[in-house]
Amino acid sequence: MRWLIRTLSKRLFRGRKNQSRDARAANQTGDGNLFRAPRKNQVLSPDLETNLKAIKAIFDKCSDVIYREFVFAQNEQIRLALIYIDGLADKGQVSEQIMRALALEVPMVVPGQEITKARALEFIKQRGLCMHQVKETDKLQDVIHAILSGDTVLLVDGHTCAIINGARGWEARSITDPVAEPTVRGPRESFVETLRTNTALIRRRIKSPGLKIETLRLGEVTNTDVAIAYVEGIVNDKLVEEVKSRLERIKVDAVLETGYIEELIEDNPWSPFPTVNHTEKPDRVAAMLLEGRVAILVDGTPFVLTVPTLFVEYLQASEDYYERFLFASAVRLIRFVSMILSLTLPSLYIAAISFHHELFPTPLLLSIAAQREAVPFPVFIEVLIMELSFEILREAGVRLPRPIGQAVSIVGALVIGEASVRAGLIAAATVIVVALTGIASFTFFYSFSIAFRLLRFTLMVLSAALGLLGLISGLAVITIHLCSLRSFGVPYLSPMIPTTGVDLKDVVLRSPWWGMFTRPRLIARQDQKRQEQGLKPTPPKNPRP
Amino acid sequence: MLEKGKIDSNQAVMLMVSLVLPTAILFVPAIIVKHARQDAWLAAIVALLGGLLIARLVVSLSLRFPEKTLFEYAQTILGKVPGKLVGLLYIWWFLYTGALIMDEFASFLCTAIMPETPPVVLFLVGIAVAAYAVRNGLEVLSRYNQLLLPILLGLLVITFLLVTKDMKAERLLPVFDQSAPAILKGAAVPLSWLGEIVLFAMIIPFLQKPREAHRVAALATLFTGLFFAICTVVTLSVFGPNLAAHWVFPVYNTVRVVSIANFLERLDIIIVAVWVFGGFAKMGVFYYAAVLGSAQWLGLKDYRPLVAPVGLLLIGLALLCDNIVDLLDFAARAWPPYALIVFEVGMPLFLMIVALVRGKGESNA
Amino acid sequence: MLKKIAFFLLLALLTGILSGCWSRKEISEIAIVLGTGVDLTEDGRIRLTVQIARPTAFVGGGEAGAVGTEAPASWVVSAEGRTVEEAERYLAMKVPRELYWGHNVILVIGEEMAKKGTRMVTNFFQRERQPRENAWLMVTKGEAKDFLETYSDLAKTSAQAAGFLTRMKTCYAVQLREFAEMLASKGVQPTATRVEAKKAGITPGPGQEKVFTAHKQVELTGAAVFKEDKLIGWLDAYQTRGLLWLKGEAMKGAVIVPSPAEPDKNVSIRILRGSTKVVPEYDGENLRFNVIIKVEGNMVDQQSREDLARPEKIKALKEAVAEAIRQRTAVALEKAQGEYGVDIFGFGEAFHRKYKKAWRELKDRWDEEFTRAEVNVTVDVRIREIGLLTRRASTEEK
Amino acid sequence: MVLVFIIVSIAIILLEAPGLVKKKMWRELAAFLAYLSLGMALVIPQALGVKLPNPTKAIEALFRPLAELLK
Repeated sequence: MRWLIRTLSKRLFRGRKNQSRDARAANQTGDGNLFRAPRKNQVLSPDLETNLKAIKAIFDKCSDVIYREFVFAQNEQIRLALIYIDGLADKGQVSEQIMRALALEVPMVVPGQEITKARALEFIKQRGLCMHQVKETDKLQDVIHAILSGDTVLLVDGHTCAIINGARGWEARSITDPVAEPTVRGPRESFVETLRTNTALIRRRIKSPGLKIETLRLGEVTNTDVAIAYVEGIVNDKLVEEVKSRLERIKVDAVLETGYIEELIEDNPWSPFPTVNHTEKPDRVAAMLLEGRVAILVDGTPFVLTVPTLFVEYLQASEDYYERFLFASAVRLIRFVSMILSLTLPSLYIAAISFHHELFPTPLLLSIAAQREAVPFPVFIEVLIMELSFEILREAGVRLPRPIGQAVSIVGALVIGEASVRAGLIAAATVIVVALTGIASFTFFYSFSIAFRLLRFTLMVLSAALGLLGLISGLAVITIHLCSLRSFGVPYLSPMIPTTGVDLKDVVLRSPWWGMFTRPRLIARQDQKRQEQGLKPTPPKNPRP
Repeated sequence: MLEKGKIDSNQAVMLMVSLVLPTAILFVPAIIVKHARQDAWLAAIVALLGGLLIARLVVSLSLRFPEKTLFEYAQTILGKVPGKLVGLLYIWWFLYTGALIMDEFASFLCTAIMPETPPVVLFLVGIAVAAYAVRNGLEVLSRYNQLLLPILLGLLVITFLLVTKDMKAERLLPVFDQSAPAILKGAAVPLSWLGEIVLFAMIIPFLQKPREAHRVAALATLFTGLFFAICTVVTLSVFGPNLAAHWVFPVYNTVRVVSIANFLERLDIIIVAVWVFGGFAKMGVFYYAAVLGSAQWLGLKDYRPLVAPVGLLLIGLALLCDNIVDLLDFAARAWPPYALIVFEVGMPLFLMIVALVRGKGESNA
Repeated sequence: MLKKIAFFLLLALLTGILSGCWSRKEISEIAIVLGTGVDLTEDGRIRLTVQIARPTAFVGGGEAGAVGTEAPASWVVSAEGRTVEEAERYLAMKVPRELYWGHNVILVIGEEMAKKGTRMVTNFFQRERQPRENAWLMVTKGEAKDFLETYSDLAKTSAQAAGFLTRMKTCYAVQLREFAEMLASKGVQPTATRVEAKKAGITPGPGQEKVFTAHKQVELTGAAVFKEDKLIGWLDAYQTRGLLWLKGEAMKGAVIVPSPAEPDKNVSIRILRGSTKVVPEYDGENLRFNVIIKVEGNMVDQQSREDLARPEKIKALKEAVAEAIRQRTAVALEKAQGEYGVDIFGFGEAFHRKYKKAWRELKDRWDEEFTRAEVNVTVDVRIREIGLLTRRASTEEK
Repeated sequence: MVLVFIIVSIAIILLEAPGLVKKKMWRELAAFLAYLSLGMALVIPQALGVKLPNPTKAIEALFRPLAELLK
C-alpha cells in the first residue's frame, strides 16, 4: 500500500507547495481587519493616548467596544486603559479581578513599596492581576485580535506593552443532547458552538498527551478559530500535513460552519457523495481519532469534520459500538439493505411496472394491475409526483417550527397517502414503495442520504427510459464513480474495495470488541495494534467462588 | 509508464475471471452440449486443462519482461517492424473481440428483455459505461469488478441452488457416451474462450507483485473453467442433453425454471443483472486492452484521449454484425480456430520460441 | 466553455435516447394472458384462444371486494391464423391492449390440434421470450376454447384453477419444458395432462341456486399419450396412476385394498412417498426391465371391522398394496405396450444409461423393442402409521 | 442515427481536444483524430444504410477448413 500513499501525496502536493507557503505567510501576519488594518508589525507606542486613538480609529463606529480608563493603585501618574467588547468579556471578571484589583487592592497588598510608572508593568503582572491567563504583546494587531476574540486588553501608559487578559465570557448554549444523531445507548453530550468547550469534550475522552490540538485562523473577515485534532502516534503524519496544507490553502472571507471548509478541502467536489464526514458527537470524534483520523473543529458550530472518510462510516452509528455486537451487526445489515432500497426501490418499481412484468409473481401482478387500472398517469410520473411530494413534505417538516411541522406531516400523509389512493390518482402500491423508500433513507446518515436521494431521481429517469438496463447501467456508473473516489488518499470504498481482509470486521458486521485487534489499515498506518489479543471473556472454571 | 495504477493479485484474478465468464456462461454451455451432450462437463474440464496450459505459456512469456506489456515486448523480441505488426494484429483482436462482446451483449438484451430497442442504443449505453470505467483507469476498473463479481457469482450460485429441485442426475448419464473427438470438439469452444487469458499479458506489468502472475492466471482459469463446468452440469441436469443444446441461452432458461413455493420464481432479473454488470466489466477489459495497446503502439504519453474514439470504433465494428445466427455460428465454429491458432496459442508460442532462441528477457521466469 | 457545450450536447443526446422508450408497456396497457388454448379448425387453421385477466376483478380488500358484486375475472377471446403468431396478430385486432404472455399459466391443446401435431404450437411458446417454459401443458378432450371458457368458483379464473390443480400434482402434470425434453428424446415418448371441462359442485345458499347453477369447471382426468408430437391416445385416471408409478413421479394419492379378513370391505392407504428404479437387462436379444417401486404410506381409512393394528395384518395389507400397485402398472403397461406401442415411461432413457453401445443400434426402432420387452414390477411397501385409531369403533371383536 | 453519431463525435472532440491542445500533446491529438475518423468512417456509412463488408465473413473464410471440423 505504500505506493498508494506515495503516488497520492505526489499527486496531492504537486503544484500546491508555493501556494500553501503564501497562505501560511499570510496567516502568520494575521491581517485581521480588512478595513482599517494596522500596518504589519505595527508596534504600540509608549503613549497611552496614541494607542487609544489608534485603536479607536480601528474600532470606529463599534459601539460595543468599551474603553475604560482608570489609574493604577490610585497613582494619578500611572494611567491604565481597559478595552474589551461588551458581551464577549466576562463583566464580573473585568470589574472584580482586573479593575478592582489594580485600582484598589494593589496598594493594600504592597503598602511599603513605591510604585513608579516605570515599574508599573512589573507590578501589574506579578501582583496586580488576579487572572488565570495573561499574555503580553507589543503588536497592535495582536491587540485588535485579542479584543475581537473577547479578551480584555490592558494598556499601561508609558509602556509599549499590552496585557491581554483571558477574561472571556459570553452567553453560550450549554451542552445538550445531540439533535442530529440521537442515540438510545451511549453518551448524550453533543458539541456546542464554542471551540474551547468542544476541544475540552474531546480531551475529556482521550486523556493522553498524544492528543494534539493545533489551531489556526480562517476567514479573512470572520477570523474564525479552527482546530485540528489528532492523536500522535496513531495518526499518519502525512495525513496531518495534508490536512494542514489543504486548510491553509483556504482563503475565504468567512467560515461560519464546517460546511464551508468541507467544500473547500474535498477530494472530488463534483461528487454527490460526501468525502468529508461530520458529526456532533464527541464520543464519535474520539473514536475516529483513535482510528487515526484527523478532526477539524470550527468555532461557532457544533459540527466537527473528520477525515479521511469512508463509505462505510455513514452506515456505522456510534451506537453500534455500544450495543451488543450481534444486535449491532443485525442493525447494520438492515442499514445496508435500506441503503440499497432507498437508492433502487422506486426505479426497480418503475422498471418492473413499465417494462418487466414478468418479474412479479402472477397474483401480485394481477393485484397491482387492478390497483393501477384507474390511475391516469404512467408509473414514472406517478412515482415522480409521489417522490417529489414526499421530499416537499420532508422539507416542510424540517423547516417549520416543530408544532406546525407535525401538523404538516399529518395532513400531508393523509392527503397524499390516503386521499390520493381513494381518489384513484395514485396506486396504493406506489404509496407503499415511496413510503418505504423514504423511511429507508432515514436509517443512515442524513448527509449521506442526500446523495442517495439525488441519485434516486436519476436512476428513476434511467429506468423509465431503458428499464432494467437503464437501472443497471446507472448503478454501474455509480459503482465506478464510487470506486474512483478517494478521501484524503484513502479509497472511499475501502476496506471493501480494495479489500483489506482484517478490516472487514467492521463493515457490514460489527465484530465483538474482543475481536477488534487492529485499527483500520489504510487510515492508521503507524500504530496498527488496537488492543491485546485474547480478551474474549471466559467464564471462570469454578462457577462458585 | 502509461498506466499509473497498480492492482493486487486478488483484483487481477477477479478481472481475469470477468474477462471470460460473463458472456461465456450464456453462450458456451449450449455449444459444448451440442457436441459433447451428456459429457459436456467432461469437455469443460478438458478445456480447463488446456486453458491452464495457455495461461502458463502466456505468463511465462510475459514474466520474461515483467515491466512490459505484450505490445512492448513483441518489439523487443522481434524487432521494431515485425513487433509493430504483431501489435497491430493484437489491437485488431482486442477491438474486434470487444465489438463481438457488444454484439452478444445487445443480442441477449434484445432477446431477453427489450426486443424493440435498437441495438445502437444498447451499444451506446454499454460503451458509455465501459468508457467511463476505462477512462478512470485500470485501478478503478478492477475495483468495480472486485466489488461486483463476487455478488454476481454469489447470486448465480444461489439461483443454481434454487433450481436443484428441478435437476435430475440421470440426465447426466451415461458418462462417456460420446466419442473422444466429440468431446474434444466440445472442448474447443470453451478452450478458445478460456484462452482469452492472453489479455493478461497487458495487465501483468501493473500487478503489485508480478511474481504472482502464474498463480493469478492459474487461479482465474481454474475458477472460470470450473464455473463453466458447473453451469453446464446445471443446465444439463435441468434440461437434459437434447433440450439444453437447443436453447440459445441455456443458463438463462435454467434460471427461468426456478419456482419455489409459488413465489420465489421469475428470477430472470438475476441473470440479466449478472450479464449486464459482468458485460460492462468484460467489455471494459477488452476496451482497456485495445486503448492501452493502441497508445503503446503509437508511443503516446497518455491513453485516455483514445478512450472515446475507440468507443466509437467499437460501435462501428459492432454494427457490422448482421444477425444473431451469424454471431452464434461464428462463435461456435470460426472463433475457436481464429482465436486459438492465431492469438491465444500461436502468437505467444512463436514469441516464446523466438525469445528463447534470441535469448531475450529474463530467463529465470 | 467547450466542455460545457459538449456536456450539453451529450445531455441533449441522452434526452433523445431516453425519450425513445422502446419496449415500454405500462401495466395498464397490457392484457395479461392467463391461459392459452390452441385448436385446429375444420379448415386446418390454428385457432388461438386466450383467457385474459380482467384487472378490475382482482382488487383486493376494501370496499371493492364486496360480496355479490364480483365482476367476471376473465375474458376469453379467440382468433384464427395459419400460425400461432398470425392468430395472435388477429387477436391483437380484437384486444384493445397488448397481449402479454409472461404470466400464461397453462397451455391447452385441443384434441384435433394434438392429433395434428403439437410442434406447430409449442415452438412459439418456447421461442418467444414472454411465455415461460414452466407453463403447464395439457391436452383437452374436445376443444381448448370450450375448456378456457369455463370459470372457477374457488380460483379467480379457470386457467389459474387448472394451474393449481396441476401444480399440486394430484394427477399427471407436465411443464412445457419437460414436454419439449420428452419430444427431443428418443428414449421416451411424450405424455401430457389430460383435462376436461365438467360440471362440478354447486353453490348453496338462499336464492343462490338460481344465480349459481352448476357449471362446467376444469378437471384433470388422466394423461394424453403422444407418438412423436402427435396425440395417439388417452389414459384414464386409473391408468395414469400406473404411468406415474412407472415414471417415478408424484408419488401421491391413495391405494385402496380389500381388508385382509373381510375382502368385501376396503382399507385405504395414503401414499406418502415412493421411488421408482428401472433396471434394464439386455443380452443382445431379449430385453427385460426390472422395475423396483418403493412405497411408504399410512393407513387412513378402514371399512372392515377387524383389528388391523397387528403386525400380521399390516403385513397382509402391505402385500395387498403391492398387488394393487402392480395391477395399476400392469394396466398402464398394457396400454402403452399393447394398444399404443410407445414408450411413455422413459425406459429407453434408462436403457441408454446402462447400455450406451446397444442403444445406438436400438434407438431408432426403440418403440418396437419396447413393445416386445418384458417388464417385471417389484413393489416394496412400508406402512408406517395407522392414524389416531387402533381399530374401528365397533361392538364386537373379530 | 447519423445525427446521433455526429453529435457524439462533436461532443468527443469538444471534450478531449482542447485539453490536448493546451498540453501540447500533438502526437496524442493526431492519434485521437485518426481513431475518431476511423470510427466515423465505420459508423456514418452504416448509419446511412450502406452495408459494409463484415470481417466475420473474412475470418470464417480464412478458417473454413478448421471451422468445418466443428460443425
